[in-house]
Amino acid sequence: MVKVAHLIPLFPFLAFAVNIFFGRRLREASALISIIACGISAVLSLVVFQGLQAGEGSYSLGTWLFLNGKPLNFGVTVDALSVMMLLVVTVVATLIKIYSVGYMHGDLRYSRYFAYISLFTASMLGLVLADNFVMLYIFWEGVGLCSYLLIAFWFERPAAAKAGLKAFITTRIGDTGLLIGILLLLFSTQTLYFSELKNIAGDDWILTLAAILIFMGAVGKSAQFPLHVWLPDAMEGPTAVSALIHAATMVAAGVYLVARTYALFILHPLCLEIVALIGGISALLAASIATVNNDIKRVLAYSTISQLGLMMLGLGVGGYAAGTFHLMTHAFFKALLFLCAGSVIHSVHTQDIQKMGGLLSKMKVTGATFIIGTLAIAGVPPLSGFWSKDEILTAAWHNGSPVLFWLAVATSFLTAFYMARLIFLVLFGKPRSEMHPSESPKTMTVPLIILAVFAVFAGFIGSPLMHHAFQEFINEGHGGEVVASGFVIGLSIAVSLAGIGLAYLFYVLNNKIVPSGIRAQFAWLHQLLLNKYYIDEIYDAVFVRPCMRFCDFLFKFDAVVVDGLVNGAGAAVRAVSQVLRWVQTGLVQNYLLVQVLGVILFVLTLLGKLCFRF
Amino acid sequence: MFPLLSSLIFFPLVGALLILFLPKKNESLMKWVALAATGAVLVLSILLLTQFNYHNVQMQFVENAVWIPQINAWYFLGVDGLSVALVFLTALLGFIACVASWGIAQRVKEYFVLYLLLMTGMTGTFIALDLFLFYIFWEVVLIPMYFLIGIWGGPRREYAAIKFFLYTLAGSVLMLVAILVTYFTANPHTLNMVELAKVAPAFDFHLQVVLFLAFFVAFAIKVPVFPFHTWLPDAHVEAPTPISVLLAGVLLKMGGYGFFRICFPFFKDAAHYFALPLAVLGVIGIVYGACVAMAQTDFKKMIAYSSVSHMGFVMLGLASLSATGFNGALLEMFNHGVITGGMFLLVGVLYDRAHTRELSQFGGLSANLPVYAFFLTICSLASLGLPGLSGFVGELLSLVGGFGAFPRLTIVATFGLIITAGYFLYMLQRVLLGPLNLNCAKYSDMNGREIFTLVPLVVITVVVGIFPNTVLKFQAAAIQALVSSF
Amino acid sequence: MADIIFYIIALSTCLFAFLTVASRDVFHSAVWLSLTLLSVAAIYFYLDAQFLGVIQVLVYIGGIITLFIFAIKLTAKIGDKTIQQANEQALLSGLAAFVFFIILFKMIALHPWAELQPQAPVFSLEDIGKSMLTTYVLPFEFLSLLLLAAMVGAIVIGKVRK
Amino acid sequence: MIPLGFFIAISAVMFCIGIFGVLTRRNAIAVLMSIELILNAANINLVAFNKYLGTPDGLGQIFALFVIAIAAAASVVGLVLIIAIYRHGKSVFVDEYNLMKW
Repeated sequence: MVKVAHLIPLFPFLAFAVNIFFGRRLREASALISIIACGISAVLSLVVFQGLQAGEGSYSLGTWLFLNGKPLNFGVTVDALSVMMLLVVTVVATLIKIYSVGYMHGDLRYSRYFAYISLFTASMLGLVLADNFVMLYIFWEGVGLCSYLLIAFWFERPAAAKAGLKAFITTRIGDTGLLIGILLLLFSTQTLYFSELKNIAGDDWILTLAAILIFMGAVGKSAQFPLHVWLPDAMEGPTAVSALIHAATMVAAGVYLVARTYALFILHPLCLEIVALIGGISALLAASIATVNNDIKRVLAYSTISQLGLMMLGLGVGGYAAGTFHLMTHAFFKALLFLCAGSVIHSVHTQDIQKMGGLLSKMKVTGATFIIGTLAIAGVPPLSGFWSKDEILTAAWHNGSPVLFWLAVATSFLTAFYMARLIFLVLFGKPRSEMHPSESPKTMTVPLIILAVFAVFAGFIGSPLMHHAFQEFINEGHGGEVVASGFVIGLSIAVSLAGIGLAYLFYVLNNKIVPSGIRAQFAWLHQLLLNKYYIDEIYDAVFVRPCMRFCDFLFKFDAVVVDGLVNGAGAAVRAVSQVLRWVQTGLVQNYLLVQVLGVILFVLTLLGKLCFRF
Repeated sequence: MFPLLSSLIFFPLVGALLILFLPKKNESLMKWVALAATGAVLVLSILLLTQFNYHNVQMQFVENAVWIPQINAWYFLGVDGLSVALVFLTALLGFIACVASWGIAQRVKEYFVLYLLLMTGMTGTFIALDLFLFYIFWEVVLIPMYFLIGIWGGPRREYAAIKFFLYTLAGSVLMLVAILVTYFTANPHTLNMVELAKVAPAFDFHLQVVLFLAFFVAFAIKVPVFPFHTWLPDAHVEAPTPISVLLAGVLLKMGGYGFFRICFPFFKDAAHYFALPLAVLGVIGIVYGACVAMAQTDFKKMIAYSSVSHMGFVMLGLASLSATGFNGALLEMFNHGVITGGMFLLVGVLYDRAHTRELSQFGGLSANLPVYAFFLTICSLASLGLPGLSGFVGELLSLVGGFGAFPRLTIVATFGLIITAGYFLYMLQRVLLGPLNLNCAKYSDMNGREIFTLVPLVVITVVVGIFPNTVLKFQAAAIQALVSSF
Repeated sequence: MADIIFYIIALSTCLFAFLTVASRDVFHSAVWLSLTLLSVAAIYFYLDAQFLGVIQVLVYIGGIITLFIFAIKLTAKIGDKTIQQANEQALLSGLAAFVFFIILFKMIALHPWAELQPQAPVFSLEDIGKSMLTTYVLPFEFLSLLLLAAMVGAIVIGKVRK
Repeated sequence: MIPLGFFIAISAVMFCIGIFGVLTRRNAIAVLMSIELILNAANINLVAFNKYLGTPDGLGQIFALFVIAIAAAASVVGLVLIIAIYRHGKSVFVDEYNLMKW
């Protein structure tokens, strides 16, 4: 019963339409509509999951338009990767929508929020189901649009408006790369269908370039190193949005794209190296920044960039199953962490962790789930984070270069460190500013608990306990089984515990042990990290401002030169006519004289031969 | 049978004459007569669409009558895949702009007479298949447009009107010369475009190059292509809203249509010869238009430059000489007409309330003008080529066609996409988002009439965006025939 | 002998014509003009056009020249004799007139006028009168109309408006 | 006998002097006088050709008569105009009136 797959994106889209047009009248009911729509999609995804188990595959709906003479049609791909994504997206989206009921309570544009969230879910599901590049591109930009609308949801705040613009432009740069990649691919292999990617032969440089450009699109969307600047600013939007879009689903679309077109990347080893390298750099860079950041949501944003970097690294080193597995587990515990942060912000109304402290006693459920999430992401066994991160480390250990492996290990260490730091500053110790936190309402804590359960048990399906069920499911005959190595497992556990210990040392014992000298000596590093390596300022100085100046120059050029030519032509005509005006003296005798001269000339030309014999 | 095309052209003329006889005082009657005339034209054009058989490549609804036997000029009307969409666009925008010009208070009688004369000229240009008739309708459009900008325009209206008039006239003078040369070189001296399309490709190459250039200048000024575009921002900024809707929505397409109907089919070798320069101009237009639009502070001027950028895509599609490119170019023209028409209406809505077009004067309008925010967001997103809306499909096809012929140039064109997204969102941010600008606090949201003018445009944008075949199926056969002969 | 008379008359005509144009004072040039007209009348007599000569003296010298003198007296301001009479394009127009004369003279010189002999007058004054009222009655009547119009026009233009 | 050429020569001389006068003289009345000269030059030709070609009913002379009459009418109107201009512009010099231009 796979034929029902194309209905999955349809229900959230209908919810969007209903909410947009009848939103104001529905008020609270709009939330209900979008939750129900998302629930139906989740159920349908399960149905499709069964269908996939029974062996049914992709199918096509109809022709959209003719491109270069060949029909381009609405296709629906149903394979392990897309079904996995379907399940993850629908489950997480439903939970976050339930959570949003509480979080967005009292907002005056309540129905519009749920409309945008449903539109986002619809485009994300559409993206996952697309079976050719153009369809993917369409939903890809649709998802970008929803992220723009939701980041700038509280548009009264100028920061939110700027962040929305920044997000859309940066992702648009990546999308242009993707578009060029698609064009290159179209003209070199005459086909845009993912299913036909497998049987592309040869690895001439055009295909490598196309793969790298497509990866550029993924870099833009998953906020990897060069184009990561928009994600931290995207935290201006509501936290539920950050949880859904900027943690679990949209940013994962980049990883999904690389996984979906993996056949293209395998063709040439250079592509995989670039993917792994960019992943590694983003991971380490983001993790380092997260260790000093004081805004709870920005820490989690950088953590997302870092984890995505790990996934890219996993894919880059050939760990197709490892990358996708981490993608799945990360969606759950990162959504959990964001929702906990949201619940904390909801009750204390500030995002600065310097002002927080000792919240565990007041917010029991949020605190507990927060700790579970942190342990999961830090990679403490037996939670899900451990299993998926371990898969990546083993893949990096076996067929990645040592640099990549140690990069991944360093990132894991830093991850453990900054997450533990977050926990100690927010939940433990004494409250550093007077606030009266209270536990969030039921609609917010129930999704937290469910997500916590997922965060704990999601890892097992990929663990040796269930003999790597997830890998078999996802691989469907891709690569072979990666043999786990004891050394790697031991190392990753040690690293996680060391990270947590160090954080404990720093933030709970209030660094009585660490002499202040060292801290002073590392002050410049602290400052550098706090300002995010000044990347934002560099981009502004190198790209944004020169571009604006260039545009102003072009406008002046247009007004002076091109318009000048036109007005110049007008002025030239007027100048010539000034000269001719001089001839009109107004004296009758001048005109008579000219007439006589005219007659003479006329007679001369007429009778010239006769007269001029002498 | 019922002369559909002639009535399409002459209904507005009849309306204009009717208005002339109405007493000067009751202006509302004039408005209703004008609305009836443009409404009738719209109904007829929809009828035309339904009865149009898009598999047949030949001219349909042909009307042919002797007109000036001495110079073998016939009153020859016909519609085929290339022009049917544009005729519908003209009728639609004509009707909508007529509704939008309900607010005109100054000299209403002259306004509507000139407006209907303009309608006649525009529809005629797309339907005429005799070079002489085409040229007449081409000129008929100029005069009313000159007066409409010159009298009802903004502060610098005379300058803008004169500049527009002289610029276009200069082009059309060249075209007249080219028409005459074509007329005399074709051995059974004929002005009939269909015959010429068969005879003209056989002209000597150098003659073709010269004629192509002459026609190119006339149409390039109208499109406008990069160096000839400076009249557009002035004309748009000074023209009243309904007129700039027509100016952007229809007049720019006359240039593009000219390329499709005259330049490319007649002078095929010259077209091949000029393909690269055309593509270069198109790409410059895209990037240049986008950059200059980014630097604008005047709302209307920004949209005028964005039109230059969008028409750059049309030129790129044309220059690719491929079926996809041509389809993209024609579809982009239709989409651009609908979207930019909507954008200008929205600027008009804001101008009626704020009496200024400076973007810095607005801010945070989304708070108390939600309906306006909805429409402006959709039109802007369609303009910046968001997939799912019609702007994207036209640009995608043009880019694919362009990429096939000039890969490197098209890559430069895609950078234009980034800048386009930049300035449109920057505009949205300055107008809709951010804290509410105090002197905009008392603006009322869009009234029924304004919404009525925008709803059809937005519906078309979304429908064509999701099902592009609704428009593509009309033009596919005709373009295939045109391209196969290249 | 008759030739000498002709030469004298021709010379006087040209001299007086030149003086008419070249004299500084308008009144003097009016006088020279009347003398020129007189010599032209003499030429008419020489060409056996006696009636015309008389008319020339009566109408032209008697009528038109007196009108000119009236006009001169009406418009002459005291002491304006010293004002320079020729305007700044005198040189160029002189040259133009001279070139024109040269062309005419060359054309005249080309043609062999010699064989053309003056015929005896075959018509008399009555014939002119008869033909004036028979064959050319139409121009004659129009002429009267024209003179009337000229008079009325002159009166209307000349009237001093309050 | 005097060949016809001499008469035409005289009329040519008068004609050119007349032209010179019209173009050069600043006083309007002098211009009118020069015009009279030109008309008389034409008359001489008329009468001379009439005499040498022996036109039947003295057409040349009749024509000359008409020319004289019309010349009279012309100079009357001319003079009145000059007086009217003089009364208005206080000057009879032609080169002080330069209204006849764009």
